[in-house]
Amino acid sequence: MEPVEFKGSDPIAWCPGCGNFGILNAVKRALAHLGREPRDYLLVSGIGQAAKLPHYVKCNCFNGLHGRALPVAQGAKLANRDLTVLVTTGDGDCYGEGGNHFIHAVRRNVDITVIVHDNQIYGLTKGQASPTTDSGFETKVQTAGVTLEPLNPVLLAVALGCGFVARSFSKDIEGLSELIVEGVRHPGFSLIDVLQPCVSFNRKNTYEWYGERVYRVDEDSEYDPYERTAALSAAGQWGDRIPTGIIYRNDSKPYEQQTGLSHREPLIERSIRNIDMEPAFTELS
Amino acid sequence: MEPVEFKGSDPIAWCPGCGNFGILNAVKRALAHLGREPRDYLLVSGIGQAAKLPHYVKCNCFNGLHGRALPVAQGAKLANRDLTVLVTTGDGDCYGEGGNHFIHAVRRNVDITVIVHDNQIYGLTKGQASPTTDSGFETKVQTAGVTLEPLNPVLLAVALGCGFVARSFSKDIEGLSELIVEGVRHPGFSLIDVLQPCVSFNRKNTYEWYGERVYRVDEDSEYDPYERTAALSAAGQWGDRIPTGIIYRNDSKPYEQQTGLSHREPLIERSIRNIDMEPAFTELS
Amino acid sequence: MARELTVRIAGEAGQGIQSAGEALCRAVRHAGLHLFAHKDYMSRIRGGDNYFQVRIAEQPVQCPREQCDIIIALNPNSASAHAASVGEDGMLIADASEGSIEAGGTRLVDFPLRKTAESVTGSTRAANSIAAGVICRVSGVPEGSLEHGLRAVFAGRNEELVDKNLRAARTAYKMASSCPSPGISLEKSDAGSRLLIDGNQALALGAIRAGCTFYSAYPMTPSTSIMNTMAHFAQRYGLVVEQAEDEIAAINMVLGAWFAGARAMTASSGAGIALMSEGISLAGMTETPVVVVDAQRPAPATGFPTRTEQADLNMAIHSGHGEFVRAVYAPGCIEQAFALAVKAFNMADKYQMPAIILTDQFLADSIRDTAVPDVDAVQVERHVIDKEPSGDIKDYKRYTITESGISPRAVPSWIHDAIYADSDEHTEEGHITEDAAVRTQMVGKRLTTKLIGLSGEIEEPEAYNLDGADLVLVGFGSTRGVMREACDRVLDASVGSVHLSQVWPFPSTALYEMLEHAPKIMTVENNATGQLEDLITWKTRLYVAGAIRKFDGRPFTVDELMRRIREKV
Amino acid sequence: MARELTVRIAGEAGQGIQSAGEALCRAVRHAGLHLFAHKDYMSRIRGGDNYFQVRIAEQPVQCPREQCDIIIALNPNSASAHAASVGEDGMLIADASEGSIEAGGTRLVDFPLRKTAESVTGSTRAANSIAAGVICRVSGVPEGSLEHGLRAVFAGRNEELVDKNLRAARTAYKMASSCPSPGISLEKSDAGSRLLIDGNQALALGAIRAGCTFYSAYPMTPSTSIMNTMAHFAQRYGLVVEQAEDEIAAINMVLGAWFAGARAMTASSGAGIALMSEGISLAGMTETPVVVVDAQRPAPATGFPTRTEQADLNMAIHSGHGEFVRAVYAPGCIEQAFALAVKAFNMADKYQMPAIILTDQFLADSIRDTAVPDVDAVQVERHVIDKEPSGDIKDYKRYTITESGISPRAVPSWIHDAIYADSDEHTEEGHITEDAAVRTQMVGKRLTTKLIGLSGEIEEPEAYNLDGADLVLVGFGSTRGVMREACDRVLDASVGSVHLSQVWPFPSTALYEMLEHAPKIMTVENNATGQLEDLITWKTRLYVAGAIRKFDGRPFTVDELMRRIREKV
Ligand SMILES: Cc1ncc(C[n+]2csc(CCOP(=O)(O)OP(=O)(O)O)c2C)c(N)n1
Ligand SMILES: Cc1ncc(C[n+]2csc(CCOP(=O)(O)OP(=O)(O)O)c2C)c(N)n1
Ligand code: SF4
Ligand code: SF4
Ligand SMILES: [Mg+2]
Ligand SMILES: [Mg+2]
Repeated sequence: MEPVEFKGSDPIAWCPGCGNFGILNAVKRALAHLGREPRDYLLVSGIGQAAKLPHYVKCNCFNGLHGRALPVAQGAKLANRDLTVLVTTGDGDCYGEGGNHFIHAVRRNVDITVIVHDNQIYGLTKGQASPTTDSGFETKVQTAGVTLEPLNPVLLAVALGCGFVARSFSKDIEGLSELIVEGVRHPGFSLIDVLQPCVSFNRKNTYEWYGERVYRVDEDSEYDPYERTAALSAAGQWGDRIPTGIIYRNDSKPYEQQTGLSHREPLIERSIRNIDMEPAFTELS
Repeated sequence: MEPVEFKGSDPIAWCPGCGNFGILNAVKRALAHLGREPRDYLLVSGIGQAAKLPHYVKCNCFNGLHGRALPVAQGAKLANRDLTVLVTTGDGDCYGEGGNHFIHAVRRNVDITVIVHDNQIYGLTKGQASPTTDSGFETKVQTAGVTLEPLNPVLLAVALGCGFVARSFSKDIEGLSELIVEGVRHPGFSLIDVLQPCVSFNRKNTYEWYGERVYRVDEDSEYDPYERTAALSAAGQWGDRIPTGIIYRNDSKPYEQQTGLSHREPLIERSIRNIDMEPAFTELS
Repeated sequence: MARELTVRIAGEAGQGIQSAGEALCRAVRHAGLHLFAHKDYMSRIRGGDNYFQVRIAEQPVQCPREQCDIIIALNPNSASAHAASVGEDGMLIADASEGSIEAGGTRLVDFPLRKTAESVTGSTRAANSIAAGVICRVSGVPEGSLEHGLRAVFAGRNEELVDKNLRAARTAYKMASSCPSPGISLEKSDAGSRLLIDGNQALALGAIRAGCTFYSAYPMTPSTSIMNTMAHFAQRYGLVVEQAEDEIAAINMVLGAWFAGARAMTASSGAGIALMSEGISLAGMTETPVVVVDAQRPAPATGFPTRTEQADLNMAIHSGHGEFVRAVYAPGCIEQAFALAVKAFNMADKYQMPAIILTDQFLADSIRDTAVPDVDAVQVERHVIDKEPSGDIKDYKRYTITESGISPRAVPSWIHDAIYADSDEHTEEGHITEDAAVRTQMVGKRLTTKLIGLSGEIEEPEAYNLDGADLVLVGFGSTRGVMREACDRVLDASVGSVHLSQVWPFPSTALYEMLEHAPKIMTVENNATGQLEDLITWKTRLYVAGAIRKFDGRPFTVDELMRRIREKV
Repeated sequence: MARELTVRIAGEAGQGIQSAGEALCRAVRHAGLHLFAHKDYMSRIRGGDNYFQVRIAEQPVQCPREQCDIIIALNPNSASAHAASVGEDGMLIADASEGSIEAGGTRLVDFPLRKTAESVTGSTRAANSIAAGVICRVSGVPEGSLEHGLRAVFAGRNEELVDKNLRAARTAYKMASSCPSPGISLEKSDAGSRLLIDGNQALALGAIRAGCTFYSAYPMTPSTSIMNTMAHFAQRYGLVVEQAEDEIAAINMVLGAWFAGARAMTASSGAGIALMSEGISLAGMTETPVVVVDAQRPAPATGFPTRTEQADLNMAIHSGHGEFVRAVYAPGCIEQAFALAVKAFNMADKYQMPAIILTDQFLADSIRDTAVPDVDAVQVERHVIDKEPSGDIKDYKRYTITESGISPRAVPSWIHDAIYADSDEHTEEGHITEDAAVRTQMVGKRLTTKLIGLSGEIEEPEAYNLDGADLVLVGFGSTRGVMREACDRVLDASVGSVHLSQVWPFPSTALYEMLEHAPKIMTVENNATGQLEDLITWKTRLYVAGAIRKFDGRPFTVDELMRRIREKV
């Protein structure tokens, strides 16, 4: 398949120059590269600029509530494990309103791939601080600058034992699309936090700002993402140097394997027209 | 003050032998040791067995909703920074239903002390798995055993940069009460995760089980809780050896100092009977 | 009136009242007698004061009595607390040697419960089985039935334990020959082959029958045993049962499962359902079916976690922001719980909306001997496009405007096209729109048009004894049984009743026609503000002359209801 | 009828329509004219099609018109899209050189917006100030007022930017002398000294006046500008404004602040309010006051994030599990927004309950010149035990049973005793209980008894032109202005109106008395199911003969309302 075969028909409502365009391109490339039909993918999103992405891709889409993409994605995947399920979400959507689902989805380890468009800001609601906004950043609400410690989602995910933790930069379309492919292929929950310039509201963390700081962890050929201690330390980096690429991996069994779901037909294939209640009735009589 | 002066009048509804009794004693001791009057303390809780604790102590109590103790505690503290605010909560309350508040309360760093009665089970609802239940543990819901990775709250808190992270064992009343005193004295958010045997529903993680495994990190006189790397590694320990004591500390400024709140009179002291609207009206006219 | 006995086992949490009560139920049913059992327990794991009460009768019974013929108390405090609940010729059986008992005027029968347990089994733990033995003997339940009951309850536990309890019960059965008799001996009836399940089990079985393969919830009394039942049958029926991190996750997982093509359910009690409000609204907007059970308990907030109330009716109807169709069912008994679970799935699927099942702790935890449901009486209807025809679909639009308001729902990956579901206002294709005309059209489709069909499929209110009734009781949900029996028993007036097992869309026309000529209407509700009464006024403009409301966390007994009816007529 | 002009600036998000519109408002007010401005914008940051519309009049005006006298469009697409909104003798001003414009029969005035911006400032960004300049000239607003307006809007920005925009606007002002005149020139009135605020600012100011010192919320359109306003004034008024991680945290933080003794508020739109349901129930049970603003937008789910609707009425009244008292206010204009914010704090505090303020995007984002509020007309009442007398309190019980149902609320640490607040059913001391009698008493206190007092303090419905009216319009919230003006304008019938600024407890008696003899009642609502109409039926049994409902996300204009009234009479 070619990326263009995943082009959606809905007109794009993002600002010109927005980092989301790079992510959109990378998603389409990755889907094409993975070689399945549009019908076999499901993109789930919450609400925000990031969350509009599924409308711009030709494949199944569930665009739900702000903060609630992860539970929907997990429910859909468990109902039909043959779907390739991805989530496109924002830093507010995933780590703010949706924070509880995030930590528990990592633990549950259902085989989905989560792409967080991390612009360190609430874009759609016009520029309030998000959980990843740098300290000191001033907004209309945080008039004296953000005082909360920014959340480091990559470190958080490593600490939670997530089996696939990666960071990317939306300008690096090729690198990002490769990570998405890897994330989808990883059996279990995969996180890809993508540095995404918001040209309208984040005047600090710009293309240049990120560009000057990002480096790939695999530049160091010694770097082994399976090494947890090294990963924790790489994951902790933020500021002058920001690591990208696969920061951490492990081979923990996904939910589907642990529960035996992967050996059974998908729930949706089950015929429900005449379920035999006798065994249950007998047991309870 | 003496611990007995903090004795509540409400009859205790816990099971005989429950680890909560130790925590209750430690709390009363710590409050006495800290030397303030009952009127100056506020205990906030959610719902669960742990959350009943404030009823058994003579001091102010807000026993709110399951999972929502932390926001109530932060709101109360910000309204009256002169109160000493503690939260008594369960592993389900704090890390399950309340998980999102937990990660963001750590970031917000309001000066409250959170005591988690971590019995690795949902006690009050009769024994379902909590976020900290060990894998494989069987319950009426998790009939084939828990498949989710247990959450390590201590590691999570260190990864989030929490300024005071401690673990204790409910049997060690003295050690726990010292930690509570330290936690309260720490200016900012303090977490004390307490291993608490549930004699009714957790037949695995018993007094003996914990007793055989816990050790104090300060047994090693070299251990410096201000050292993040060492702390991350200690925090990661679980299983044969379980570290207790102050695992991690840092001197990040609490919310009250960052926002200047600590230099102003508490909000509740403000007279509201005749607030002058002229400046606002003038600006908007 | 059929002859009957009401017996109660009282004691602390942790003394095994629940197992003894269940064993008793099974023994009674094995003896061919009918029964109705309900539980009264506190929100704690040990201590306090709980009871398990069984009404044993020659005919089927559907509600509890106020006074007991026999109460057996496992400790002196419980004995004192329950003495007043013993009826006129009844008896309180307790262990007077364990402490002083304030029995008032009640006939106290001393029985060495703990000592017998200890001497037979070496520990006092089996005092509950002793109690079961005594009760069976005194009520005339054969020893074989007692054994059957105990074996059933302890099934799967280790042999030694089973043996100890059996020996304890048998010894007690023998010893209890010295106890006085209640003066009634019941005739064997036909209950032996019937199911013995509670309201929550019935709901779970209905869901399984309806093809529910995915269940996600967060524990909350009194809904938790639905999850337990689903988990119990997960292996056999290939279900996925997943405990969610919170109720918001639960409903959103369930929506994801429905969207993907499975049938799914969640349950909680009021607080959890309140948290699901936004998700219910999401179901409305995306037109994703969902089945939600609200097992009500007294509120607001945490309230009485283990008790009963019917005060979430307004919330069930109005929760969630904005306007969308939904159905709210309120089963009145175990049979209806099963049947309405199936209907809820059918309707949710057909109208692509939330279907809410309102039960309460009383129904959830009540056990009754029940006819094995006729699974064919409630048809399972599937309303998504089947796999076969899916292959031929072209230019699929998720939200096609149709005459019925229902847009055929396809399963992702079964059709060739991509499916877009959207929580924003959307076009027929499912894409975000800001267009005023499209909005108007979509609201029309989603709300007004679908409502026409849905209103044609309302469960009819059920009339009982209406002909010539001077007074008509009207209720919904779990009060069905108690209202019916009150109709039968109140003899100084002719009392009829109408029971609503669906409260939304409200059966306005049917109810109006039933009640238009009723001389006097009186609502019976387990809440304080009269929420059903308000609905009747709003929807039918009928005049409700009186209201019997109860909101102390306890269910109506037929005796209390009769007394309150008499006070009002 | 007063003479007036309606002008509109249309263009893409990001073209600065908002600033130009605000500058225009300030210019108009400076010129001594009255105005009513509202916004229509899409849920996106750049592109699309938005507008800012200002009705300029010699007399105060409270609602928008449908057709404009002058529309200025910042790009050809917007020009084409808005051509149909130009009234009969009006004009569409646009830059025809930028692309082809489909103006239909509309008079098109070509003006080099972008080119002028470019030539004066070196960039096209200032096209919005050009538009402001043109509009002022054409509407007869003096150049000095234009400058005043721009300076006010750009206050605090760098001098170069201010200068560029001023130069652009002045040039445009000069050039626009060549534009045709709309044929109306307005006489200066007395608006100059009035406030210029929108509904959300009015609410924030009311809250500040009421002593709100703690504000916590999660961003959500159209409520966000309340938080912005609170944050803007935080330093001056010593407020703590904290963005919460989610809406559940927001309401619980606010409850914590109230419990500790401060006054606090939160706001959101429907979805966020749905998430707060459980917290609202908690306020009910713990009897902790709380003030919650629901700035409604079209739903269900995400709906139309930036548009208007009144469909959360049922949710506001019924959200949360269980039964408890609450008050729901529905301000009809900017003055009421200020005054009812104060009242909401007083009542929440007095009755220790949730007070909900229902507004909507239309009111939230509408700007009108408003008399400076008479702060003494709305008294701030404090209902906790003051610090001084607190010292003398002995044996304090948080939930003392009193005749009014209100238990005096003490501030932790001000009294010597410990205070216990509890979400379970509780004793007078605030400890968990399982007692049936205590439950009954507490429900009575919390619900029934408090309701008596609360019902005596309902905001009376406001009657307009009722004497001899053939038809009475009834509405709540933001439709107040449009209903009143329709009453004045519909001349072929005598039309009156009744506006409810409190919808719960429902003003049943007052409304009944007002409407009992009305020949014909017609509701006017921005929703699809007629939620107010249902309340009227339920609570007064009055017959509502007709309903004018609008649910396309747009507010009523007086012209549309009149047309729809005429269709019905
Ligand atoms: C329950 C709820 N709360 C708040 C909102 C409003 N809201 C929409 S998007 C958004 C934040 C978006 O930020 P982020 O997730 O970072 O996405 P971005 O726009 O930056 O891509 C918020 C707060 C909502 N739609 N629903
Ligand atoms: C919104 C909501 N969901 C669920 C519950 C039911 N509930 C009460 S306590 C509890 C779990 C308690 O577990 P934990 O917090 O670990 O406390 P423990 O009893 O073990 O001390 C649950 C699920 C509730 N009260 N409210
Ligand atoms: S607001 Fe920011 S994130 Fe949103 S589309 Fe514009 S540039 Fe992108
Ligand atoms: S159930 Fe467990 S946690 Fe709860 S009181 Fe009993 S022993 Fe303690
Ligand atoms: Mg963002
Ligand atoms: Mg626990």
